[in-house]
Amino acid sequence: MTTLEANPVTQTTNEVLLEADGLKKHFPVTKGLLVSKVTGWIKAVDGVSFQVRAGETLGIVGESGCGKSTTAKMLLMLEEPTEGTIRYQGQEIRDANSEQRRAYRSSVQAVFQDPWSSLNPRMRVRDLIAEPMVINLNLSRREMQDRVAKLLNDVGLSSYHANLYPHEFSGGQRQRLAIARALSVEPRVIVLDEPVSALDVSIRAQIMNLLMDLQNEYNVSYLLIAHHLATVRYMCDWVAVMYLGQIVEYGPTKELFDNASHPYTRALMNAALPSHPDIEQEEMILTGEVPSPLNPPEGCRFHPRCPFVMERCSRDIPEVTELAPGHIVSCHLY
Amino acid sequence: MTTSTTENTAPVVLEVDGLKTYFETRWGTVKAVDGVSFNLRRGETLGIVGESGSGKSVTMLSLMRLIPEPPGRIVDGQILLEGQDLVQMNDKEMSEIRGSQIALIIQDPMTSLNPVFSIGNQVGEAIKIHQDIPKRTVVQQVLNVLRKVNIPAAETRVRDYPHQMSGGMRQRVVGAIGISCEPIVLIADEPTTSLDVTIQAQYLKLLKELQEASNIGLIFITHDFGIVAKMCDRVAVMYAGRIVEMGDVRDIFNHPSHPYTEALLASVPKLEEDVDRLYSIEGQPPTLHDLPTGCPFAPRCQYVMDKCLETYPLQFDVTDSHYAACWRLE
Amino acid sequence: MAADATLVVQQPAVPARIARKLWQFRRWPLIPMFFLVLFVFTGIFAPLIAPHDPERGGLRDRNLPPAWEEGGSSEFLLGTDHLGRDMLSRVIFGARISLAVAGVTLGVGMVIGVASGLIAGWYGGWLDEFLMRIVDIKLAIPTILLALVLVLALGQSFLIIVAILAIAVWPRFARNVRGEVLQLKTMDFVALAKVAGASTPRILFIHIFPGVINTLIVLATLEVGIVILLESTLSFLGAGVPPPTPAWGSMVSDGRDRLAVAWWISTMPGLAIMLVVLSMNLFGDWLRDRLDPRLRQLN
Amino acid sequence: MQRYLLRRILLAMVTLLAVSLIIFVMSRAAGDPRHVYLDDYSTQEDWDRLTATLGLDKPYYQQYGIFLGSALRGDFGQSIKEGRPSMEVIVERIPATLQLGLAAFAFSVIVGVPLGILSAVKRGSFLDMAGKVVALVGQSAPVFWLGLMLVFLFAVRWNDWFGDSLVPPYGRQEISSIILPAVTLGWFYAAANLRLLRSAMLNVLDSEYVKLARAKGVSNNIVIWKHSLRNALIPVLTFAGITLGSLVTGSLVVETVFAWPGLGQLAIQALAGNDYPLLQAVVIVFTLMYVAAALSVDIMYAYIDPRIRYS
Repeated sequence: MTTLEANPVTQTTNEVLLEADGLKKHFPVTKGLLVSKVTGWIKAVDGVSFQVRAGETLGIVGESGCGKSTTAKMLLMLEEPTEGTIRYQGQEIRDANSEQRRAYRSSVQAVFQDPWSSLNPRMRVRDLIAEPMVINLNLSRREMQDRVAKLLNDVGLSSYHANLYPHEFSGGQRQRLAIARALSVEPRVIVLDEPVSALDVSIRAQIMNLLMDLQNEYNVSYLLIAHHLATVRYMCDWVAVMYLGQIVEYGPTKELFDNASHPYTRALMNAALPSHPDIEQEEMILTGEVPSPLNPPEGCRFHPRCPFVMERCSRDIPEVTELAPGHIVSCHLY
Repeated sequence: MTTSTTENTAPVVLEVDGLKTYFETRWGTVKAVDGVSFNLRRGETLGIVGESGSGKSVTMLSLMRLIPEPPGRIVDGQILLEGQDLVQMNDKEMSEIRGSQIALIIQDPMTSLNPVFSIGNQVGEAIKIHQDIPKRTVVQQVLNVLRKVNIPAAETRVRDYPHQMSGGMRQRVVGAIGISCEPIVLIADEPTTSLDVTIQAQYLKLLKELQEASNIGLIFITHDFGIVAKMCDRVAVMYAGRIVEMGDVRDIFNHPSHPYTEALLASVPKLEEDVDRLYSIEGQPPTLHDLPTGCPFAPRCQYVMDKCLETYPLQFDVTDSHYAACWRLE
Repeated sequence: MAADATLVVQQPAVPARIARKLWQFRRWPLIPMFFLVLFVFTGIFAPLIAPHDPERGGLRDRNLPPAWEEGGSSEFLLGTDHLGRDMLSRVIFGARISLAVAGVTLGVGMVIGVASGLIAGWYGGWLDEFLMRIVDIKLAIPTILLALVLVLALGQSFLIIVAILAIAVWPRFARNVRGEVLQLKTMDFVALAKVAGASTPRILFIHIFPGVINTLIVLATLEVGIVILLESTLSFLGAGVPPPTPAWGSMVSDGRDRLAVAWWISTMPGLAIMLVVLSMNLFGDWLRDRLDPRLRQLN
Repeated sequence: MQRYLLRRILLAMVTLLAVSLIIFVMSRAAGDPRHVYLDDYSTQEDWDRLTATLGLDKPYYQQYGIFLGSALRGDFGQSIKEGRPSMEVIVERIPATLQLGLAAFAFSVIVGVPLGILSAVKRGSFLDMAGKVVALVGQSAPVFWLGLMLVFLFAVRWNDWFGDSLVPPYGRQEISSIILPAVTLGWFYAAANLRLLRSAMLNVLDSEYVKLARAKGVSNNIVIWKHSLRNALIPVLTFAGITLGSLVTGSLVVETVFAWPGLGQLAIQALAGNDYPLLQAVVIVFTLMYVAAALSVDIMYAYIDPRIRYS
């Protein structure tokens, strides 16, 4: 009834902070006893483009092996892209000098899925949270302490927690610590890789709400990696759906959820669990499993599992079509 | 609301009454399951929902009599499977029942199959144990069961080993083991948590079909209300070792009567609509060795009253088939 | 706060407090720890403790039995050997050799092992492949055989023995440290340190190395036993620290043909070896259970 | 599987090569190797002949080639003490060593494996305690001392008490002679098997697939002997692969203690007599035996673990 309200055009006025353009990551497959020989390439990420805008959240959804985590790793400079560019505020980071790289490092932080492995068990909370500041900022001890105390308060913990070790915290609290650490250098972008999926159900909402509150307070953008569609709908302004290393559909959240167009997106939404027993779901269960990214199918990568497959799908790579402002899909149906 | 009226006439196959399973630990007695009662009818799906530490998995292990003893022990209660009390059975009698009348699908497909035996061997084992039939028939049955769970090319895959299969396929094999002897009751312990969304959908559909085909009583252990909405007829919500609310699935979703159920339902984001802000339950799930007196949910409850802190609430009926343990219903 | 206050009020009486303190130690391996401390102490202060010169004896006092046996003398508590040397003093000085060899060997082996394990685990690739193949080869060559060849070719000396044993111990350290590093490397906190811009040395020394220390301590205690056994075996075979320095292994060898006449010559030093190694193993097991239960598989 | 085996075989070959290199380098490091064979009364002609055979006038890598070539033909030169080709001396000794090794291995399996399983299954029982003692003694007592103590107890003292020894303490004359050396040599190994198997069994018994097997209605005995044992043997075998060496090392010591006329004793005699040609041959043969044993363990490993068989 209020389609005009969600007009994505109003949102596009926000400045583009971080941009990926044609990003690819191919891992070599080697064989051989003594001298290893490359026999193939796993195309984990194969030409992905998206934009993260200031103060907004972009969600990347997909099943395991679709390349969403590898994409995140490239943005975090944990993996070197095989091809394509990453631009931060218009500056290409591949060409950046060491000073600019350092600036990038402290502008883009991360929170990972597993709260048990993302905090060094041998460091006190104080040192854990301060580590990014120690490396990147030139602060006095006093300033550092004050900042840690403030961060702890901001994420809903108390300053006396600073002296404890991670094992004294529960999963949800650890995730709060990880968030505090990520915020410590006041980054512009935080990559959230499945930040709530390892937590108990009753804790998830706490963390999601906390993240949204902090977004306003710190004016930070999020890149949210998730497999749970409802989480993405709740938290994101923009959504990209990935399948086998490629983005198959991309658009503003409401538009995309209301008018899901790519067969894969629709299959994902139908496969997702309903929030009420009376909700009738379209019967559209995909057969088979995700093919190996080592030898992805020709043409459209989704065609072997697609219910609407046409002859040309196995031959031609689909073009990108813009269905509505900002809502693009790559499928021969459109 | 004209729900929960029609079915429910099928015979009760499993009746659990006042089940208590305690563990002796260094920190004292942990009452992992503390007085749980429910029943299950033929062809019905019962969901047991809870977070980690709620006692749902210990309930499942107790039903199978697979509690490691020591430190665990079923201290009280009855588990009547078609009238026979499983709690009173000795090991040998229990072995005969396990796998043939009451079967289990466990959570992690990566670790629940023995890496050194072939798929066919592992599926056929239960058949060999429980049915006195010649070897050739066993092989035939294994193939049948594998086809039932939609394993493509079952004839060749029986010789495969678990590491040669994907997670989804392995979980199908675990499912095949579960139904191989056509049990009366099948317990599925979070069988899809480690599967991808589309694979999960396939698996749930398969389970539903299998259940309907052989009219199995299915107990679904999960932490996810989405699965309950999709699969279950009735739900039991567990918190700190007890059932805090139980009823028909629609009753629970439409009229959650325990504040915990209500809060949980409100804290889950929805795929179908925009939610401005989720309700968030403050605090942590309690640790079982250090439970407060009174209602264990009281410290996190938005409606907490003085009485809640003093006495554990009684069960109050909301409808004939729906009750909750909360003083607000008094 | 309130809880704290009540605790202060209800301070238990002094004996109860002591009892509680002692109760905390009930799972400590006190007996093994006592023997280990004794071993280290006698090793360091051997000249002050030993009642006699371990290398000089009188032929008049040959093959005297221990003090509690018939014919024994309270002057020689553990009896004397075939050359009339005091067994007790020799056992005490033997501790010195074992301690020195074990200490130096372990130090050297550990440094080499840790360094190569860290490098192999962290950098991976051909460097890892190369180092691990060396480890494999080393583990595939029986140490004692190698030692015999080296001793025969290069001669016997403390330095050569230590070198041989260090070669024997480093691969185990390298392999375990590498395994640990490989595991730590995949931990999210390492990735997050990189995200925060931490340099490689910072990650290695602040995030990785502390995670390896527990394994190292446990491994070291278990290796001490192995080194002492190896050293005594070499000296038993006549390829150890050259005589007349009293090494436990060669002392056992001295008494080999005299079991019927003077059983104590072999028994006493052997008992000393077993006590030390046993204590070390028990202590190591306890440490492992406390620090790093995952190491159960390790032997 | 083929890749795995190929890798193992390659490693075995590299190991042998490494040992031969060490031996070669050591033979040169010890000084002019001609001194080993020739004394002051040898003629210049003798010296020249030997120079030519050993290739001492050629560069080192060629000398190594010559050394390797003759080693491949089984020619390790003349034993100094025996005055015969080293290989000839060795061949005579091999049966005794194999006999002892197999007996010790059998002992270690017969004692270690059942005790390891039972102490895991019946944790905290008397058997578990007994297993603990066996393991601790085996891992802490030096082999040579353990052998001597057994001799002292069952031969010397037994003789004092009963007028005759229970078993012959030395030599290889009677069949029962093998008992003491085999027990001595096998004990360490039995202890290792026991400890490893116990902890591996405990791990496996705690696993999800054992839980599922029980849920299928598999009886306790079958869970232990079929489902668990095969998995628990995997770490035991891994360990066996890298520590068969201790059996070899142990045989040096045990043969010396019990005057068992095998390769180990020969090695010590060679050491005592400065007989480098003989020692190097023994070392090569020992390494060969050890590498072969490790390789067969690897093959067995692949048989037990399908994850290796099919990769």
